[in-house]
Amino acid sequence: MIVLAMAIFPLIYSLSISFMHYRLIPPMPPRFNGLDNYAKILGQARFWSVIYTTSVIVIFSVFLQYVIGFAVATALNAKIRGSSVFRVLLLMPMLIAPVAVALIARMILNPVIGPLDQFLTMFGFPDLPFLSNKNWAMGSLIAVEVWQWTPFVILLMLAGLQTLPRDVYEAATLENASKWRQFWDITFPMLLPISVAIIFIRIIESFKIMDTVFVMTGGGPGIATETLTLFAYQEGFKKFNLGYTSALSFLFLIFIIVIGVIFLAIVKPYVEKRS
Amino acid sequence: MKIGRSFATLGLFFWAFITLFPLYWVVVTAFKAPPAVNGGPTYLPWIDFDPTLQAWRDIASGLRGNFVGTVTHSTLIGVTASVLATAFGSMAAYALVRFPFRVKLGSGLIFFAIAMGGYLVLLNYGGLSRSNSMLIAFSAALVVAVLVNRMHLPGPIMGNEDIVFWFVSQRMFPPVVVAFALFLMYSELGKSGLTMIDTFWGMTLVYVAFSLPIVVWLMRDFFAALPIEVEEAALVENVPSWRIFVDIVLPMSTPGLAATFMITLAFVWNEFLFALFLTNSKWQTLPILVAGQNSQRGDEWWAVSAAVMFAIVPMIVMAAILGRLMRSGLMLGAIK
Amino acid sequence: MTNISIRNLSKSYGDVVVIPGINLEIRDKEFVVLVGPSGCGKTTTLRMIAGLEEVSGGEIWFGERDVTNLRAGLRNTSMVFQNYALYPHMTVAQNIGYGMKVRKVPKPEIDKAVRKAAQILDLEAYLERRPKNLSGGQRQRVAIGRAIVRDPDIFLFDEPLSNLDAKLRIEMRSEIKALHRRLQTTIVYVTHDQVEAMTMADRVVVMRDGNIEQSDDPITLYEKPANIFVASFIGAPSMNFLEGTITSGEGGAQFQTTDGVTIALPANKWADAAGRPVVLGIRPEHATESSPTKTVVTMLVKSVEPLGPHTLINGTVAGAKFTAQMPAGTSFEPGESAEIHINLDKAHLFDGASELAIR
Amino acid sequence: MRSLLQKLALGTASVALSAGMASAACEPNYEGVKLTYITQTGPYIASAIVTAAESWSAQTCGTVEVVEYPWSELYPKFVTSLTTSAANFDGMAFPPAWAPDFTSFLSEMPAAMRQGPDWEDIHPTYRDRLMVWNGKVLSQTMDGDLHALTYRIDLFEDPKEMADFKAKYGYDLAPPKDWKEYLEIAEFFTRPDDNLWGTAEAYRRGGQQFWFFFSHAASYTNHPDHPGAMFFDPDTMDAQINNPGWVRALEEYVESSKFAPPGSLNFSFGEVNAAVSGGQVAMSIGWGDTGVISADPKQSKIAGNVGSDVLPGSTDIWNATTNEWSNYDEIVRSPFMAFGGWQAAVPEFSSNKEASWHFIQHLTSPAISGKAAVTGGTGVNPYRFSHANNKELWADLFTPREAEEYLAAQVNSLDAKNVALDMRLPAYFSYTEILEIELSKALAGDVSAKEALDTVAAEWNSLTDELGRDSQLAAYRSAMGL
Repeated sequence: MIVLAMAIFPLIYSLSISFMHYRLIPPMPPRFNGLDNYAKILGQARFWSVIYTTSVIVIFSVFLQYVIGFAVATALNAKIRGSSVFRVLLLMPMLIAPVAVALIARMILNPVIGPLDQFLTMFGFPDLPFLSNKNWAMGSLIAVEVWQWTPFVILLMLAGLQTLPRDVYEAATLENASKWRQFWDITFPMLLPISVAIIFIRIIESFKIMDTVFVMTGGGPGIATETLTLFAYQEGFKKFNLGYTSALSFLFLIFIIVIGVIFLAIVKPYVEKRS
Repeated sequence: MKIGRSFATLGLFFWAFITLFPLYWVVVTAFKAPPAVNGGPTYLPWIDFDPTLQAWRDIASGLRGNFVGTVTHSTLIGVTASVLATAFGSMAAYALVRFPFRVKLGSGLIFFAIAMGGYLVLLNYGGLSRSNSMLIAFSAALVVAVLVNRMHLPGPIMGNEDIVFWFVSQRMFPPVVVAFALFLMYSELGKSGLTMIDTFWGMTLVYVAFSLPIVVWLMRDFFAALPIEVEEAALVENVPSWRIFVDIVLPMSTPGLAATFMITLAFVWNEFLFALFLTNSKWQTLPILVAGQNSQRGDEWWAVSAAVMFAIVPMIVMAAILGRLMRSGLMLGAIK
Repeated sequence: MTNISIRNLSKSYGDVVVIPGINLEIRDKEFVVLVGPSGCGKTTTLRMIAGLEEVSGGEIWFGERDVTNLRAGLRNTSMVFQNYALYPHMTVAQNIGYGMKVRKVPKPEIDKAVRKAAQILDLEAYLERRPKNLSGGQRQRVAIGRAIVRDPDIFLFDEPLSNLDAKLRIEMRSEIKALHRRLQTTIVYVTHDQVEAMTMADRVVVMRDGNIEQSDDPITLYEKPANIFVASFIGAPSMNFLEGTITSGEGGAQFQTTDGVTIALPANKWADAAGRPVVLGIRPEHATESSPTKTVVTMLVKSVEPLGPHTLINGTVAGAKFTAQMPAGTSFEPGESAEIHINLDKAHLFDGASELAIR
Repeated sequence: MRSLLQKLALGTASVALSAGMASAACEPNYEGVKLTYITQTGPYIASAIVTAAESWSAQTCGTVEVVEYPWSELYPKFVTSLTTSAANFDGMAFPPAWAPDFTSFLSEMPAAMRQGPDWEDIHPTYRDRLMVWNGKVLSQTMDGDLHALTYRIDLFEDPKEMADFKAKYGYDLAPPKDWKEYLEIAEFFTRPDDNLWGTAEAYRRGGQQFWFFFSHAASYTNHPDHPGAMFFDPDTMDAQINNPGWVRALEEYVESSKFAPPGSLNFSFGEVNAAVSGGQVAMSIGWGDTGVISADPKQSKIAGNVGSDVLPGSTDIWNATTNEWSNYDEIVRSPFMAFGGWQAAVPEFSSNKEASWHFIQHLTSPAISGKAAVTGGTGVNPYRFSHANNKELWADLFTPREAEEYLAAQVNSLDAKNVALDMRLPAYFSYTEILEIELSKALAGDVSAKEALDTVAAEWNSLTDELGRDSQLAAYRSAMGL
């Protein structure tokens, strides 16, 4: 009951003020203004820019997380010596606070004191603008997301892999199917349902990416790497433009649900074909 | 076969390097003196820089904030919240797996309409405070919705799957707004005499509430994978439901519980925004302090690294302990 | 004193009717086996008796008690599951004693009961082991032990032996039978293995598609199957069926298969069935090298299975699949024709339309 | 520690306080009083408060608990706490730029504190301008902040460099007097092959970027005859930020980034300090911290060679009233009071206002603050005459020459006739966010300086309208001391 109240109150509260003009700084009394907030947001180039940025980060990073995570999980599952040690070690990034991860990333990517620049300079690529060029900054953000959350995919895919029956593989081996074919014909289809669940969770969580961007690029250069939640954060906690922020949040919610439903709709036929 | 395996090993080592190098970097940086950091990258202690304990001495002396206090707070709140969330979430997940629920969409909508409408009306016209109007509107909505659910209603009926989806969709809402709304709610509760801000239970409750969706989502899958016969065996023996859950279901899902507990604890341990708004002096948590090392006057990487290590090490220790639990082959003997 | 009375019991999941409605009386201390192919509703029936499945219609009575809507735990039954369903985190002793512990039976009593059960089931050496360290047969015995200490009114077994290897299965069969003699408790036992059913049961209930096809003691079932389904299900190898009609000719009635093979019938036998399509059923053991009725059919041999005591030959008679049981040492080559003697005294005749036995 | 403090105390003008400290405990008696102070996570500022709290405790028997929040979250924390009165803290340390959003929740400084030698000892730029809001003193400066120039003496006085420079540019190599020289010197020293660059400034969005830009702009837009007209027209509240003075400043700010180390577009002030103390740049502009950090051999590779000077100036200043450049014969220095230091204040809802103000008085007393100013890591820079006058204090930190230049740069900036005040306005973050975004775009080369500033001006004006032009104007005039 309490839990329900806590979960629902924020929803109700913010829905109600999303129809108001309400600023805490400078103090202004709330004033009902209908859909003005929504109209204003939808008409703002910045909103579409952050939608685009966030989507790009989410799509690329979740895709890479899944591919790498799946590959690593498969490798771990292959009973390689020391894989139990790997298992714990490889999970570590997801246990670290995103703020801390972003700080670490800034340290590594620092063009002057960071090791990565020195490493790449040895290969003849000095002074890459990791965080100060638009495209590089996006790439860096995606890389950090992948670094932190691939372990999540590894963990769950590994759990999934362990549920697969061994005899199917034995049967396939007898039929002289290559490892590669076995993977595509058995492993991948059988893990499709759990894969969908994992990707779905990652999409939802990735859309909320904020700390990483905030610490690494601050949304810059310009607004090139600004994400939805960072935008909402700036509006909400720097400007205390609460009505606007709430409206933004609801658009955000709608957007995620749309993306989620589209994703599920796309993969559904494939999943159902399996079961 | 052999080639494939060494290939996989090679790939693993490569990924392990990518994973571990940044962590190694944190560790060595935490023992560097400022010039060893600012002068360009240095890699090996004693060889290309002289390790120093300065950053740790700063932390120990309290110069960089109250680490002992925040670690204690984080541990207490994190463990309690994770235990409670895992407990409640498991129960809910178990119920959702084993018992079919049917909630009519209509009654859900009615609940929301009354809760929201009632809240707004009472707040703006009823002259009540936020907490009171919310409490009243909320209880009324719940009662009406439960009653309505028994009647015949047009519209689709939501089954367990939909309930779970609704649960998880809570996680979709941007935390920024949620944090502020919760802060408002807590401060109103504080005015009506129930201090929630900056209290142990206030924080714990928030974390329980916001960990539940993930716990339910994860535990649901684990419970669904359990052989139902084992529970039926107990059912036939006239074991009460709660004892089946406690004595049989929970022990059988130890690996899942361990994983879930770990994920929950990691979430609570690292959570930042709620902690920022809902704590002051008494129950400030570690992430606030770690984030604070990224100060306005510049990044003192040695201090940041030491602080980050403070935050990571307990998690790693716990991961190692729980990792053991997660690998247990307990299920083997249950069936077949 | 527990007899079970099942009245008009039905079960459906949404629109899917699994059991349209069955009636069954089980006497006190009777060992009843529900048998049938998978999906026939036998397990569902058992689970409804146990209370693990809600009843869609009808009633279940245990003696004077209406248990139709009573929850499982209050029916005082014990159930042994196909997958053993042991509590993996408890030792053998804890597994067996858990139910008593929940019922707050004093510890010494639990220990005593556990030891007694272990003794009966030869489990004494394993009491402190966890299920995963036991063999399949031992696990099954633990599951049974758990059921015994309950001292139930009714024992329910859900295909308990299907996960065991053949040798163990035969051993456990007699153990369960011995147990029944010793405990004198009503047992309802579900299996898809007709041999298991025949060897163990006081009475076998053959089910198909949610209906009871026949409910009789094993010998009756074997000798007087009520219909084609029961006839084919009971007995191994399965009964041979020849479709055709009975015509009355000179020298008495004869059976004529659809593609023209004629078998003369003994005088007056089945004469009243003349004129309609029928199915003649002959068990392989009644199709052999000689027969009192001197009826001979020609069989096209396809394969030969020397089993030791006798040799089975598979092939076709009049286009229909046919198996004959010949004495040991008989040799045929696939492709040959064989003269098979059928004992028509032991043959069964079924109505072609209703599939019911014609006696 | 104790004896050091006493020695310090004797060396300063503060007689009353040192006497109090030396005498018996609990004077005044605040036994049982527990003050809660909120500020950013240490050590900067927070450690100064913690240290002062120890001596205050010893003196008054009261206790002070310091609660620290990350810098980036401090503002929202204050706003939410103040507007809902949810938190129960007794004091807060914050930058003056935020003050306009807080003033209605702050208590006024007790009159007794606003007199006497300690009061007169505070530099008037702080005392009479930044601490005052609508004629009331609502806060006490506890840290002085302004931008100054830091340069490497070893490079600037190297005979070969000097000769080369003279040959190339035709004048002597010395700390730049105007921004043209600044850029030329930066260009001269930009030698990527030697891991040396000309200058470093903060260019990162959310990384104190706009203050550096303001430092450039002050020289062209802070007109001596029209005080307070730098950011907005003090009569109409129209944004001035796209006038030719500002555009020129932005062009030069963008230009300077080309002579900064790689990746500098992502530099916050922290990276600037790292670059300076790591010996990668010939000079930089920024707050006093740069000098303190660079002079510390434990943190710096250029210790002993840290030169300081006032920010460059200009002979041309845009006159926004007449819409033309005013030309001066001599270079006019318009040192910029970037950020304006940290201030301490007592919220109106505190239940220990008297004790809290007493603690602030203690914290900012010449003895305590003098010690803090020369302690690395406190983040406290000079804001009292006594801080700068007592050069012995600085001897531990700097070489004599370094100390002299450092203090001169600080004092001369504060004393400069045309000192430029930082922008202070309600909804400060809404204004600076707009600016930061456009600055980033201009730095990235996506838009020209003029386009960027035109956008800023337009959005500032519409923001001002949304927030209420009259109230914003009144607040702005008050902030600029008009």
